[in-house]
Amino acid sequence: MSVSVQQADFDVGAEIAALSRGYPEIGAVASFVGLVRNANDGAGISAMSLEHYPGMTEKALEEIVEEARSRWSLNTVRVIHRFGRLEPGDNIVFVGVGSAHRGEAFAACEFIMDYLKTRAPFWKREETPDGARWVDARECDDGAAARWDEIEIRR
Amino acid sequence: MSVSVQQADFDVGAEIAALSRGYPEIGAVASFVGLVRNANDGAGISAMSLEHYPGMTEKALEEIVEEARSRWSLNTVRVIHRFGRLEPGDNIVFVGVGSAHRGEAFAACEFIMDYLKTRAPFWKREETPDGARWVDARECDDGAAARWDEIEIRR
Amino acid sequence: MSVRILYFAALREAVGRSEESLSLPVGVATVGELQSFLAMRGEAWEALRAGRNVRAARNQRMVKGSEPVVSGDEIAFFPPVTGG
Amino acid sequence: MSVRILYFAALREAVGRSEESLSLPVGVATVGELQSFLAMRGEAWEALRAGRNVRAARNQRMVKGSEPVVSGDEIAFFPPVTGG
Repeated sequence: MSVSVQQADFDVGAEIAALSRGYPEIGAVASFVGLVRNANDGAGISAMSLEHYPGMTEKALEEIVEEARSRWSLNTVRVIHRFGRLEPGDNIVFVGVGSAHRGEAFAACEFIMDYLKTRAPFWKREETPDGARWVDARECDDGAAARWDEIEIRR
Repeated sequence: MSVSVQQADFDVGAEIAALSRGYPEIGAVASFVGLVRNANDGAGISAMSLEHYPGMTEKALEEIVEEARSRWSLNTVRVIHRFGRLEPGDNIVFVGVGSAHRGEAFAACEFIMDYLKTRAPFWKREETPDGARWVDARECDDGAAARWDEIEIRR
Repeated sequence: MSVRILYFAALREAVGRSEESLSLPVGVATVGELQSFLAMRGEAWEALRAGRNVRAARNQRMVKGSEPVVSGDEIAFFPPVTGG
Repeated sequence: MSVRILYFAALREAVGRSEESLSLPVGVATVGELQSFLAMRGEAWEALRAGRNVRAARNQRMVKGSEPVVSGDEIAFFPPVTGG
């Protein structure tokens, strides 16, 4: 079960430990945790809600993981993305990758985050002092995902 | 205390949680765990010993962290490296970086690992079925560190 | 047979519904043509007009406007995604 | 005053000691010259010869052979590092 879409929080330490348990050939686990920030675009954020597209979300994440596995030699991959109401400091997303060597683990972990940011159907709605607002997509996220189309695979 | 050199194991989940606790402006925590593999260069590894240069080790790691902080906008950085006798599956090294945005967290985390691999005075001695042997440095590690001299800073 | 249409996030709020079923109108053979058809329903639907920043999925996979649409499909329209 | 010299890992095993104190010999003004001086001590010390893969630190910072050495320094010789 490499992909989970859930309302509940996750245990980062347990997830990272699980990525290498039973795989003594793994020498590298790269991981990423995305958190709710208390400010965005100059406004204070008291909370946010994450809407998603049930069904498509899981498929999109699984396709991104498959794409990463086709590009790099990976032993284990785990993606968890939360939805619902979250407050500053709360975990939003976890991506972890286990591989023999660090170059592949780092590249695959960042690749999955970059693709997730542009391809996984989640939408953030922030609560600010001026009311709630939908977060606009950032152009730099498109750029971050697009660079993998050209980049030489790092090993 | 951003750098530790120690014989004891570390708690990955607690370290990652500590990287964002009290910093509600952090939206991204990238981290890396290096583990003892059960094989290297075609030989089975039953255990390894990590020798280091007490005093210089801490200084070298602190300089690498400072260099990362000068290149990217980082809130928190944590580096832990173990020494002594370790077995396959054991943790060797932890690097964690907290930043507002993921691009800087990923870049700084990988930079610190690449520099650590060529500049921090640790030496691995592996126990194999044919006896103990010192691990040879990998040329690709020099290459991994050198690419940061030229690479455009990713944000 | 008809198509099921889903709307998400700001687009869902703009059009005032999260889903509907629709018999494919004559002349609508692609996702882009379906979007243009919906955009002509009135003021609330202008968010779907060409040039607006709208993404689409057919049967839960992101597609371009040129993607064919047939009866039985699940078509979704939504803004650029902002998760992660 | 003298210099303190440390040896690590395979180099420590090759020369059979982990540290020593040495009065700086006449004509030794750099880390590289110190290394060459030590390399001439005999067979066990050949691992320090020019061309061997030896790294050096002066007062706990990695340096090149051209780095000056003065009395009171802590000089270390070791193989390329393999931690991480």
